[in-house]
Amino acid sequence: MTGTATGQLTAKDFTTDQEVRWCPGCGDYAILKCVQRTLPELGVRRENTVFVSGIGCAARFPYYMSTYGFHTIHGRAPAIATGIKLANPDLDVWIVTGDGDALSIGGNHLIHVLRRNVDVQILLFNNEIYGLTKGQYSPTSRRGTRSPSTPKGSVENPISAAALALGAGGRFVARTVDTHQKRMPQILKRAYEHRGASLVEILQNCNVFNDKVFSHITDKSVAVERQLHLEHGKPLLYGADDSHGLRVTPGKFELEAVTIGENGITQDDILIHDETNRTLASLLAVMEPPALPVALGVIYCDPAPTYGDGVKQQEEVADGEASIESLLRGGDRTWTVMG
Amino acid sequence: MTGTATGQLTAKDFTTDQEVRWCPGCGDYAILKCVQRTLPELGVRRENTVFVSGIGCAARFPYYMSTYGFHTIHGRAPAIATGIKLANPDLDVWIVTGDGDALSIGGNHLIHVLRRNVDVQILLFNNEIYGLTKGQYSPTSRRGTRSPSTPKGSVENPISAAALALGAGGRFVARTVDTHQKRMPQILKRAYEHRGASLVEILQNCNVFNDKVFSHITDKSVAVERQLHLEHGKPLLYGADDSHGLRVTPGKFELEAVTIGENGITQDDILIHDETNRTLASLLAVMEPPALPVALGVIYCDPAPTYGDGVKQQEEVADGEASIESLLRGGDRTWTVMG
Amino acid sequence: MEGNTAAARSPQREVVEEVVIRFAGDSGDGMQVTGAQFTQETAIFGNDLATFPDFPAEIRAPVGTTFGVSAFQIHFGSHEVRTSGDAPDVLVAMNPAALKVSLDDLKVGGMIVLDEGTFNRRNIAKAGFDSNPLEDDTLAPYQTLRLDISKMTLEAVKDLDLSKKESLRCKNFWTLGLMLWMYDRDRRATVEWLNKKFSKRPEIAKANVTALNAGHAFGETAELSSNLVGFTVAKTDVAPGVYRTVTGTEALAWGLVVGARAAGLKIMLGSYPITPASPLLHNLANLKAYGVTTFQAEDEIAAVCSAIGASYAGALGVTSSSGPGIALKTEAIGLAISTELPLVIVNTQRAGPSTGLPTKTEQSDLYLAVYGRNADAPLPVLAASTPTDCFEVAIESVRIATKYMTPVMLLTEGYLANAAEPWRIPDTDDLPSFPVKFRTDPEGFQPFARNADTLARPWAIPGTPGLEHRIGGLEKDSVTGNISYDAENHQHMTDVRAAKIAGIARDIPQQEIQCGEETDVMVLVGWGSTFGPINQAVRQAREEGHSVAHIHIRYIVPLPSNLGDLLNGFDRVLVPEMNNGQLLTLLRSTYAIDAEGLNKVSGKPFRVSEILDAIRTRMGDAS
Amino acid sequence: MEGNTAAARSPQREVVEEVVIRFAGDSGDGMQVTGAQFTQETAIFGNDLATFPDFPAEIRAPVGTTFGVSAFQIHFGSHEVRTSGDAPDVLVAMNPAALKVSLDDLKVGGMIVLDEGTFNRRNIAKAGFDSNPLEDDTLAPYQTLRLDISKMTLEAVKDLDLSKKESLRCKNFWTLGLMLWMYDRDRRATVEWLNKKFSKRPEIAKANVTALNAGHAFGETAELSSNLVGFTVAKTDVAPGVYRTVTGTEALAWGLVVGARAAGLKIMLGSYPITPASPLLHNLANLKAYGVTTFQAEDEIAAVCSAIGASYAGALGVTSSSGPGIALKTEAIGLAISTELPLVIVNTQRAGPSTGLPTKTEQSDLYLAVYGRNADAPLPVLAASTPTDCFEVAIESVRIATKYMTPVMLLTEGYLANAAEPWRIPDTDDLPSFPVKFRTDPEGFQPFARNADTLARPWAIPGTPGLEHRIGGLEKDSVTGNISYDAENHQHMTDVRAAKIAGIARDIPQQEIQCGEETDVMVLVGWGSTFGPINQAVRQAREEGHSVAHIHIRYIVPLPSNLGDLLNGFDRVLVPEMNNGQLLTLLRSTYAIDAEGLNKVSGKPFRVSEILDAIRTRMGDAS
Ligand SMILES: Cc1ncc(C[n+]2csc(CCOP(=O)(O)OP(=O)(O)O)c2C)c(N)n1
Ligand SMILES: Cc1ncc(C[n+]2csc(CCOP(=O)(O)OP(=O)(O)O)c2C)c(N)n1
Ligand code: SF4
Ligand code: SF4
Ligand SMILES: [Mg+2]
Ligand SMILES: [Mg+2]
Repeated sequence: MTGTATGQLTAKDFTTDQEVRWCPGCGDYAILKCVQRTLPELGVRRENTVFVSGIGCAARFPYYMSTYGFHTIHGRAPAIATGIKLANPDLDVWIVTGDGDALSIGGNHLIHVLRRNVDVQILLFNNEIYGLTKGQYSPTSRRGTRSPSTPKGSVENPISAAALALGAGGRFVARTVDTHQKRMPQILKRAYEHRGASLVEILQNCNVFNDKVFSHITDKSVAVERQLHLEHGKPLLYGADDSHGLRVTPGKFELEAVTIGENGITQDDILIHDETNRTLASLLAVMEPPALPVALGVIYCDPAPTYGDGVKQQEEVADGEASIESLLRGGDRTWTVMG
Repeated sequence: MTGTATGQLTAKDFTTDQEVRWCPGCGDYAILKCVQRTLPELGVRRENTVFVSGIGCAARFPYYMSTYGFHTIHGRAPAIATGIKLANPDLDVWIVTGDGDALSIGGNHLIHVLRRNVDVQILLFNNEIYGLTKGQYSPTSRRGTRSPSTPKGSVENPISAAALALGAGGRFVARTVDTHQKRMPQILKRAYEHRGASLVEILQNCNVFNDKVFSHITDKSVAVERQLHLEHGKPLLYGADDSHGLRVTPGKFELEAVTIGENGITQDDILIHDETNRTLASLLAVMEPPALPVALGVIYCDPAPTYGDGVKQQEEVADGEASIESLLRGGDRTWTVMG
Repeated sequence: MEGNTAAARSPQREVVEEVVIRFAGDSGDGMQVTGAQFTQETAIFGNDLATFPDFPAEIRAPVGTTFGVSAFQIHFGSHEVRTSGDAPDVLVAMNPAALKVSLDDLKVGGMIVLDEGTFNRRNIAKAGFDSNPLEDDTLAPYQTLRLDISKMTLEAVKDLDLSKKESLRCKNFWTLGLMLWMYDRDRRATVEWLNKKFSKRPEIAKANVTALNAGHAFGETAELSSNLVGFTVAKTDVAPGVYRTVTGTEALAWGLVVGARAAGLKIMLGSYPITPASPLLHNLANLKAYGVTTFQAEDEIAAVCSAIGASYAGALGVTSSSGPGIALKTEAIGLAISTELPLVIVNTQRAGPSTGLPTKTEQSDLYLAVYGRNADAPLPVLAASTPTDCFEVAIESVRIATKYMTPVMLLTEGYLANAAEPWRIPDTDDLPSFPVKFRTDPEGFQPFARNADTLARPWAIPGTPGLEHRIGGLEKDSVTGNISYDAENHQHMTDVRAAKIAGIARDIPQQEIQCGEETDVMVLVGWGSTFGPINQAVRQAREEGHSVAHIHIRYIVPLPSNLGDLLNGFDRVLVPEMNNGQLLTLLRSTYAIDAEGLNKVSGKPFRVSEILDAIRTRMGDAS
Repeated sequence: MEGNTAAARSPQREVVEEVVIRFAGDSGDGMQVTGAQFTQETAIFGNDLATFPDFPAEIRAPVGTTFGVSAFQIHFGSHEVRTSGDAPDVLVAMNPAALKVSLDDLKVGGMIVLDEGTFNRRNIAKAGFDSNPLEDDTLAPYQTLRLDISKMTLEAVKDLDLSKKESLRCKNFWTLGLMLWMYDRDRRATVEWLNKKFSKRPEIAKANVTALNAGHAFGETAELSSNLVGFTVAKTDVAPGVYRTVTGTEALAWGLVVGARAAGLKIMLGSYPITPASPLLHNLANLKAYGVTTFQAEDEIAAVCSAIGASYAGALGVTSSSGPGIALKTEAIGLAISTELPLVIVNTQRAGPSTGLPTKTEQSDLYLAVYGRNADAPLPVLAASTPTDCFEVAIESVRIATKYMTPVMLLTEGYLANAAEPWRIPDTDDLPSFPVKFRTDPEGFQPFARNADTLARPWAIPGTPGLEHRIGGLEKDSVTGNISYDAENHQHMTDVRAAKIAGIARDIPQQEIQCGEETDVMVLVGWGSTFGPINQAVRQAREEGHSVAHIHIRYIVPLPSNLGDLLNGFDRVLVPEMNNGQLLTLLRSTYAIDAEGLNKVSGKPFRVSEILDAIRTRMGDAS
């Protein structure tokens, strides 16, 4: 873990000596592996990388990354990360957070870090449950979720991380799945390359308190019919042999699933994915089976100046090296008492 | 202020003896007057009405309403209101909040009260500034706003209250203007009638710290060209003699302004307002001059079960009157020690 | 249920007065269930007891590691039992890791019951043993009972058509059966519990019952054929009545419900999950039938605010959390103080600072409770000292909150929340009644006009015609409640807020000496869960001839009015606390006395011996 | 700028040693500017002085109301001045409401200068007078100078082509001109200030200068023609040097910048607006050129967290707020303590509890500072006692935070933040230097290995190759910083965190007696802004022959190591505080001494007389 991290690094170089303490079978393991594999590909330097997390199972993540790491307090990672970036804009800052951490106690910091467009990557491990505190429902839990605090089922509408991020003015929103070891690196890469706040929602299985909550979209038997993998500029196709697609319901601001070849539908009727269209993104963000497939990949990416850019610009004008002499004696409001 | 409030009440019945202490010329006066005029029309009872506020100039509102009133702490009114509704679902609860109170420190509570769909009315006085603390920029202040804390101009992207509310899953979103004494009562009425959380953004002039910040849409000279007054089921027309309208940019998820009669545009090309369409609402929410008019009126209204409904249902099943005897001695885990 | 028909007595049973058993195993081994069932059978048998569940921080730590060990300690006896015991007499170790972490605590000469079947090379290494402890002299100082429990369990349930994994899951019931035999306890409650718990999977119930019986049978058989000894611990002589075992969490939940009933109110709990406070939320979430609404808020601030809103609207607002969450409620608690609304704030303390050690126990939030607010913002603080005491402290908190229109901070501890003890269920007729009278009369109503006696303002709730009024966190006129910037008014309101809380001292019991005499030389003053070890240590010290007494404080703010005089009567005041001296600060500042602290901040409860040693050191030889 | 060429002396000037003037008017009347300019000219003239700006809670209260009155009090003299004065000698009242609210404070026989032009029926009624005070005997006990200032101002600027409203806005400068004449002060700095301030609207500058000169000329003329008297207050004998006036806010901002420079760091201030703390944010927002980044966060929690993040990344994290906002930071401060990162937390205290009286001053957050966190979480607490003292306390806070790797709480008060006094600008060469050394050497690096002397851990910032490590709020191994659930480690870390803070006592000055002797009978112990009134009262009491001393504490945690001995030397310890006895608690508990409190919680500073009376009562006749 010592020595400058330059040259060709491997996943192992990003691994610490700390025993990983998630439950056996937890989806977090796959995500960890994927991040450790992807960072070398991004060519980042270990000493230049900081993982910041809140509290939760997900938030243990930094302990397992041999970069700089800060396991902070519940919900506040975006605020701490903002301070880190303000103090040293050259650092690569990754936030790791859970659905409770990010969307319950930390909801306000999340929307503000997105709105300000601070240049950080946010990995939101959504397992639709509070793992660390033993299984209470979270803001992403579906209505009716039975949990220790809702023995008769929850009566709240779940929030969509992606829709909220878009509503808050986020400029990069993506979604992936813990087990998608092939696709996730691509998405992490896109998030890293995006200058500004990048939100990546990762559907993550908590096999202890919410096992198989995503099986209706991740099970092998249904995956191909219920996952739509977005690619900018490509038609919104899914299903075996791209047999299905999305089109705009004629005359309405709505998306509908259609089958190629049925009712005269051809490839040409299928909408083309445009990452830069916020409205399309809002529609993709909230799609749910069975009516529609779940959108995975980069839902929205439309870069804008970052918060750091604005701050830097004002600081450059100010230069930051003025003398204490000028501070204390500046202005014309001093006088001298002779000895 | 004593006596049961039944029978025909007037605005005066909703006025307290406390001297109103906003700055002379503040837009808050007009809103207060309007609310005091509207409540009698809604047929509400004074004793059944609670105004809950956070902190800020706007938040002084409850002191001037001769109903029950709770001036709480900065940003937390939605949480306090939720508690009030849980303790007594029969009360009419109005939240009064500012852009700082609701969207800065209180952002998280706002999104959660909307998501849960607690049956309250939220009046968000947006003056794009922190009034009470003497003029710092707020989350709704436009980029470049010079204020005591941003002497060189702010470098943050403003948040849209309406867009955020939609992203959070709000079911009722409307917008009005402090001086719109004729239209505001209609909107307040709609908000009151909507079962669930209703967000009404009120553009409010702070003549001391942010004077005329809305003049580009409220000035008599531009109002008609820059305000679109929404009506469900009616075409999205605006301008003198409804000369302009909005249509969907062909092939895109975008709205554009068109002039009736130009380029072959007719009334038929104009989009019809559908309050229940969230996507349309998202587009309307963020429209800004000069390209597009500002949307005023009910942007979105699509009722859903309230939080209170869900809670009540579970409580009715439970009945709430079980005996202490059964609590302490219930189950089969007791034993008796004989004397 | 009634009676405690014990299993057939065996002639060889040794009689012992008390025993401390620790069940330890992997977190997946079901040690908490085992402990709880043993506790239940022991309670039904008629012994006084105390328990200490101690589970790992991780949800499911990797199998076989020391940090994944889950333990449950029970101390029971034929006399009164005050602590869960310093050192186990018996250690039940389900794997090498469990042995490893508990070995240091075990009494020399104590007994180890271990599952030999798990002592393979891999597990031994994972536990951090350099060599196999069964083969070197690690276990020499102890009596060891090596049993291949895994194998015997598999054997017992082999006809039941379960997978191997499922079969092995019954190991803990096999072990429980053996231990129940060893201490001559019944199995009936356990069998009933299993049948109920697995009513939808009767095959699992059956397997566990079979294992339980097999373990028991093994004891009976082995006793005859080997050196295995059974023990008898005679019943404790306790007051007649109906009993059950309760954890601190249960007692607290029920106390709140009983208190709210006494006040004629519904409860609205606003909470946010946090270890070790969540069980109270879970418990109350199941009590809808008793007039309890629970609201899992988006954070602790919303939680306390929702409770304040509920109190404002006429329910009993309750909020619960642990240290870091209570810290977040600080600002809002100030609002409740300023608006003088009732509120019960439960702090189930854990080890800190910051996130600290969430699963470990500590009593280090007394400062936060007493002093932790901006400006002069006093509130009553009460602390529970045993699991069953939580019941009464909860009722008292409700009484004080509603009578004095004030938030009340109720301090409990992770240890108390999870520990269990037998409880004599009070007669419903003996429960208190202190009905709240909401103000309804508009005649002369003023929101801040006070009851001359209690200094409480009226509780006037929305929905009441004619009482419409406004309150808030700005300073208020002392009568109308309207905003007032008047200097004298602010002084007056500051004084009256302080006087109201101080005046509660007239309405609480005088401080008693828990053990010892006013004329003793030294007094140990404690609060909270240290009750057991302090009391036990003082008793033992007195038996050794030391002139030492024990005072245990439930009412921390305000302190009982006679406490100063009491303390001044002793030459020496020693304050054992599981923090760095927090009650100590309060006592020293209140009474300007040179009290001394005895502090332990390790996340673990005091041992009796630690306190006893401190007494001996200070008292010298018995005088 | 240099010198203080006074206006031509008039032969009739009366010589006085000191004077207290209060400028009072509507919030729109520009009283704060008037006061500030008078202060500036007085300082340049060479008098020692102290000020007390007192503005209304409302942004723009309705014109003419008493709650809309804005006042500015200045006390200056030819000798050292310690307070802004108990009672004004001169009241400048710009309208009836201003007269109404200040009348009670005015010295009997004092002078009132009032603008007759505003005393119409409407204004008189709005001010709450039953009849016209100019016509009844309300003003009988005073010398009253009735001037139609409104009219004379309009007259003066009538040729300048301003609207009536704009013209009337110059009233305050007319008045200032008169008062500057009356006390024989220059006008040059004011003229310069006006020209600069209104450089873009020269017509406004001109009008104000014209009014200023007209007021001054009125004095000169009237003096000759009427009974108007001018005064002379001789220069104070002060050390030579370059001076300026500073408010506490300015001094604090500059102290932070100087401290950060001394440490070789940039500042990152994370803050959220709140009265009366916002001016520090505003001030620092203008200091980008001095290496300051300011971040207006979404709330106080984000503010402190961003500062923690900044410190983690190698800047000096600073966060500022007032009571309710500091309360919100409680949890995060625990994280900074646990991770041992430097951080300066500035609390500009205001009157509470809850929202309280935001614009009023108080010193009631000492409890919150010292005790207000979950678990055992000690941090150093420093308090500024005068506006200029803020400069040094800020530097000290930075020094301690960076040297000991700890958050530091810096307490100041609304009163100090806004009050001004002359300040001898230190020589840049005399400023301290305490450069931070970030850890860079990977050899043997351990995040929690400590400096044997300070017990500080190394500051190893991201970006440094080879030092990659993880920190967090869970309890850490005492060397590696990895998560540790070990009981002994937790005890050790708790002890070492406490020892580190306690050890700072070796690195701060011994407590001095500000006035009096160790051998005196009674000592008054204060902290914060009560310095002035206590010191003045003690001096007067000593002159009366009372054996009384004054100790003023800057280092509240840890207390100076000799303080206990010092206090034990007195028979009696009296602790005046603008709270209900918070330092008192700390002193009583630390030293187990029976100190007594003298408490005032009205939102207003102590008067010297209040403290003097308390001394007299306790000391009986002069001994
Ligand atoms: C201030 C505070 N409140 C509550 C907690 C308890 N807590 C820790 S993690 C957590 C929620 C975890 O859920 P999530 O963020 O979804 O993460 P997961 O464990 O599911 O990965 C809670 C409530 C805490 N540590 N601090
Ligand atoms: C915890 C806390 N933080 C900060 C403040 C100071 N404060 C009071 S109101 C306010 C913002 C007001 O802005 P807004 O909500 O837009 O209301 P407005 O005054 O503009 O109506 C702030 C920062 C406070 N009272 N409490
Ligand atoms: S509780 Fe769930 S999320 Fe947490 S480690 Fe276990 S499986 Fe993973
Ligand atoms: S500061 Fe602005 S918002 Fe506040 S009362 Fe004055 S004009 Fe209205
Ligand atoms: Mg989760
Ligand atoms: Mg505002």
